Amino acid sequence: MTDENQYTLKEMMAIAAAREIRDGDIVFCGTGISMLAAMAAKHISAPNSIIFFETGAIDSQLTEVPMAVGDSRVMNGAAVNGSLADAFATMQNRITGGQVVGILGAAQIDCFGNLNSTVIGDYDHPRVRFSGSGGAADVGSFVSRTIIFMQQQRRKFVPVLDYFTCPGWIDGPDGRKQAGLTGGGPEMVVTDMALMGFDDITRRMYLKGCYPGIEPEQVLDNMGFGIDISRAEPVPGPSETELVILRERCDPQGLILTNRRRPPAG
Amino acid sequence: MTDENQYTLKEMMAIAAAREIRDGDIVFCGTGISMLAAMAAKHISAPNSIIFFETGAIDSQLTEVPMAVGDSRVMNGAAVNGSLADAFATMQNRITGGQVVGILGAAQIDCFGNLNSTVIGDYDHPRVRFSGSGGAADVGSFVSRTIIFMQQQRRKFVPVLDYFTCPGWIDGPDGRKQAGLTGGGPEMVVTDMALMGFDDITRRMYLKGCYPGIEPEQVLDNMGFGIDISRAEPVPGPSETELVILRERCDPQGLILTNRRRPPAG
Amino acid sequence: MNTSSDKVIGLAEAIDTFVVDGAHISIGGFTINRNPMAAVYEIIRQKKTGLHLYAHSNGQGADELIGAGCVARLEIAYAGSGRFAPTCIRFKKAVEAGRIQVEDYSNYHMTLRFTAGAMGVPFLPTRSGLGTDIVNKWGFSEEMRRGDSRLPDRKLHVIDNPFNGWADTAKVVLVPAINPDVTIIHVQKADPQGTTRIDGLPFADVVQAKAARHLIVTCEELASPGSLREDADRNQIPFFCVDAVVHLPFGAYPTACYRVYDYDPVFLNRYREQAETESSYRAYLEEMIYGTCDHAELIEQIGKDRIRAIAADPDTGYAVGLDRR
Amino acid sequence: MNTSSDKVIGLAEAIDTFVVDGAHISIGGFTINRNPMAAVYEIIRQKKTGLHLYAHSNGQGADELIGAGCVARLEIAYAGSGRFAPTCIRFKKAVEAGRIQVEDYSNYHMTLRFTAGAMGVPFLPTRSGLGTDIVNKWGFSEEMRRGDSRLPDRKLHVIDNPFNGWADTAKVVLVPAINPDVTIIHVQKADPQGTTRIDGLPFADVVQAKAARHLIVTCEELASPGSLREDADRNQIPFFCVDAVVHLPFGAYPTACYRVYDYDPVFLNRYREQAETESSYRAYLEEMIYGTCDHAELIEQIGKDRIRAIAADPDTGYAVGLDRR
Repeated sequence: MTDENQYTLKEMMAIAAAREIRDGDIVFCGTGISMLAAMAAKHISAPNSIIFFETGAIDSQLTEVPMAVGDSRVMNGAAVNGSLADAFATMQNRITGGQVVGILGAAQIDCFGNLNSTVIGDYDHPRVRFSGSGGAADVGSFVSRTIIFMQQQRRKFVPVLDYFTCPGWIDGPDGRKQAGLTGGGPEMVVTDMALMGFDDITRRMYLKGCYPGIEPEQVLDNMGFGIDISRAEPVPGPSETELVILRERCDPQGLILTNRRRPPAG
Repeated sequence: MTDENQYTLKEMMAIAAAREIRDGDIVFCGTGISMLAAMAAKHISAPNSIIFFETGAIDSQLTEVPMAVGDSRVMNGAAVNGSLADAFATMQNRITGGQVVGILGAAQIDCFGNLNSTVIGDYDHPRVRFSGSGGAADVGSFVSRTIIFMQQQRRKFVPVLDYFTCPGWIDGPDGRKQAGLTGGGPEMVVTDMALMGFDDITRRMYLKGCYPGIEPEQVLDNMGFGIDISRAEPVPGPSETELVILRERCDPQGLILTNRRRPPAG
Repeated sequence: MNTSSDKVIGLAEAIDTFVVDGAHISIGGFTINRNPMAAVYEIIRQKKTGLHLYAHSNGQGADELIGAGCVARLEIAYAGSGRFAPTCIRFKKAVEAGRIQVEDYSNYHMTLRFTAGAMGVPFLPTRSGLGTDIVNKWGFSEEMRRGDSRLPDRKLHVIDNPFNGWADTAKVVLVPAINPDVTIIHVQKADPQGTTRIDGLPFADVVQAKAARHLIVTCEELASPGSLREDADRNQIPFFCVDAVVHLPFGAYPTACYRVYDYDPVFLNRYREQAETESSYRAYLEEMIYGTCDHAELIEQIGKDRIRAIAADPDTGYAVGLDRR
Repeated sequence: MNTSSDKVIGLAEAIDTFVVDGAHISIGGFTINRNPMAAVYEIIRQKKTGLHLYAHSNGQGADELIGAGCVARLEIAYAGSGRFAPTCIRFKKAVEAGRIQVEDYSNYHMTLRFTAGAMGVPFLPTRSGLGTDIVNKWGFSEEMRRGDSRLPDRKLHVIDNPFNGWADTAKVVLVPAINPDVTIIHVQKADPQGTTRIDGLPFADVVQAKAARHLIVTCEELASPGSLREDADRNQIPFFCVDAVVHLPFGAYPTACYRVYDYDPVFLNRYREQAETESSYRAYLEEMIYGTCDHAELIEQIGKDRIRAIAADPDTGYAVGLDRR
């Protein structure tokens, strides 16, 4: 029997994101925890949500967790195997793109939910180089809602991004419109301590709630900028059902949930 | 036995065009006689020429003559069934487009090989309306060589087109470059009396040669503008082999060669 | 977007719901192949008017909609039905009589315009048509465009290549996106959720489908749920693009449906003849379209012999040896 | 254009002929799937240098070319191999050490750039990246661009929508076409003439192939002449785009080839570990690449057990239950 008092923060993160997925959403997934969140949502609360990858697979019926969005597993039971061009057009097209929720991650985030996944330091002579945008800039530009996974660390929640890879709310209420973007933007940040939302008016990040056992001050201590914590409400921990589904149906091999591996240097 | 002294002008036209197709050419075909010319070329002198339709079928192995470029017969034995977008991209792409020879027809032609297949009279209040460009404007804009079928009639060879549908050499040597087009242009006009070429320098139409029994003056009498006839050389009539192939292998039902039908009004 | 897993409805309801008078529509197919003819005839029976039709080379389907008086405005590249009618006859008469407004494009222009709509961009570039009247002469005036928010403010733009000659290109034509209110296509197979499979040439159906605000798919075969997923490589249109699935055997008749049936030369030749005069055309409409309550009745009226004659050969996908004179 | 009906040659000859030092190249596949790895290793064995690599998310293939010192300049959207290396390690080290010049795009930007090349237009428009540093920061300076006729004069242009808000769009980014000197893809099937069939997701292979001046296709199975024509709907690349066909079983190993084999987690994990230091990476290169004369020998060295372990399950197309930790 699974003990719901015993869960990892990674499990909490996957479940917190899964709870945000609505039935009928087209869920753009990246590699790793975002796939688990999408898989869990389909099994729990959003059976008609559609798992969708930038590589072109539509409505994958995942039975094994893919190790990359190019993994052959993303084709399992798909309705259509399209191309990269098809996948991004589905998001840029407002008729379908309006139904897409994108799940993203990054190396840095600012208070408007803009992301850096490219470099730390100067672009021409970076101190640390990351993978780069991939499809993130496209998703952030096109879709109606994004959910962002982040580690709750001061060096990751920064006042100014070293490199601006993926648009969130840009610089506030009119930021996206001024830039030429429309539609929605970041809806929630899911960290290993808490959930953040973005204010409907100012588009600034605020604390939505902390996980069981975490205090708002701990969250603030692990951020490079201040946010409103007055609206925080407790986030319930994973239910037994949520945990069983996540562990046994989504990642029985523990490929994502159990990090047996030394993290890459840098 | 086929008597090579007994042939129709339509047969002569199909064979004259077929002779211009080189082995390895990608042959863009329209409906009707252009398909016959391409089919005949494959059986006679250009076995590795590739029959290609704007509808997306590549290297069709035609066994029955299609009644339209959308006819299911164009898919017979094709290497690839692509889309309209793929077909036109093949021509606009200079790497592949440089190998395409387009076969076109029209209601009017001018001395630079520009074509009208849209209206007679004013565009807003036309006296006669035709089908419109279809893919002709695209082919004329993109490919390296075109062959044009025309009826030898004064009202069809005109000094000024009523509507300029498809670019030939535009207004002379620099016409295409000035317009923003590159590559080649019209190479030959095949009529029911003669063959015309276009001068390498001036890009004006000239008489390449008349069919057996036709004199250059007869051709001029059936044109609305004068052309150089000094370079005309006799065009040999169809050989027995050419005729047998055309009649028995390309159009045994006589769908194109035998016009049993009242022509459409107008 | 319709998220239902069962979108199967009847044709009359689908047309009544999505094709309102004055709607901007596009239909799939090419000349005499895979036109959604049952849907075209239902539009005619329901006497829809004022339609704005976007067509590349939609041949028979476009001509019948125009002939029956459903179409007010037309953006088109080619109105012909191949050897059956090098210029579609009712189209020709309607234009010459000034009964419809027309604007001309090339086939690639129209394909790119649907592609732009499907991609969610305002335009796409091409070199096609530079120097021609397709670029220089507009069918719809700037004034007319200003008064209609559903039309772009210009037919097109010719611009210098902003990348200074990159790709050996000095100038390009920008053609504006089309996003029809509704697109109707006829395909070989769809499942109740809307996943769609076209066999053979897709023509421009896929981009027409994805560009549209609403999509009606009529299909020869209604596939069982999940069955099309066994070969996802062959499916072109995701179910979330589809609003209505209509099971319609012979839905492309009298045009062809690759691997199922050929076009009917008897019908198309007779149509051409009857289209020539107002009275014979009226008789055609009364007998074949208004005189039949639906497509099944029309097919029944055609009779088993003719339907049998056009059955597709399993190897080639068309009726080998069919008398097509 | 190669009009021959038999384009089958050996890999060493294909690489030697088409991948010259300094060539602009692109490779097919995505992260850990269908990278043309045999061709990548042959490029490394032939010690090609100064390559200009265009990549969207070419993961393992890109990282190995960079690690072995073949690449001078890189235009890329994403350098990661999924969970095996969220950031490709040799890429990361090369950039941080300033050993290669990099310019960043998004995946859609790169896809559109190949698409523009395939279509024969100088650019395509998108809204992606507006307001970001992908638009504002260039990896290649204007000065560098001026000195190289094989680069466009700008990274991109942001322009106001010339159709005044049509399609609800105020601005677009124009991204310039890519026409690589050579593209290399690995596919499930090709015939000797070059007709090419990809099973499963094609990624961006088809536009990469059509954009290139020369195209090398490596294939798991060399189909008999004509056999692929029996199902032309499944073929994506016409033979006239292809310059060389190389029959290369396991040509994507250690990345996956859908329906034939999975990626090899043992290889990819070991690669990640060995890539961490200069000496262990050098040892990897000496042992696995320089130490094998061709891909067949590399596969032999991997051994039957590991090859058997990654064999694709016929129903799913991957190795069900494979230990991927």
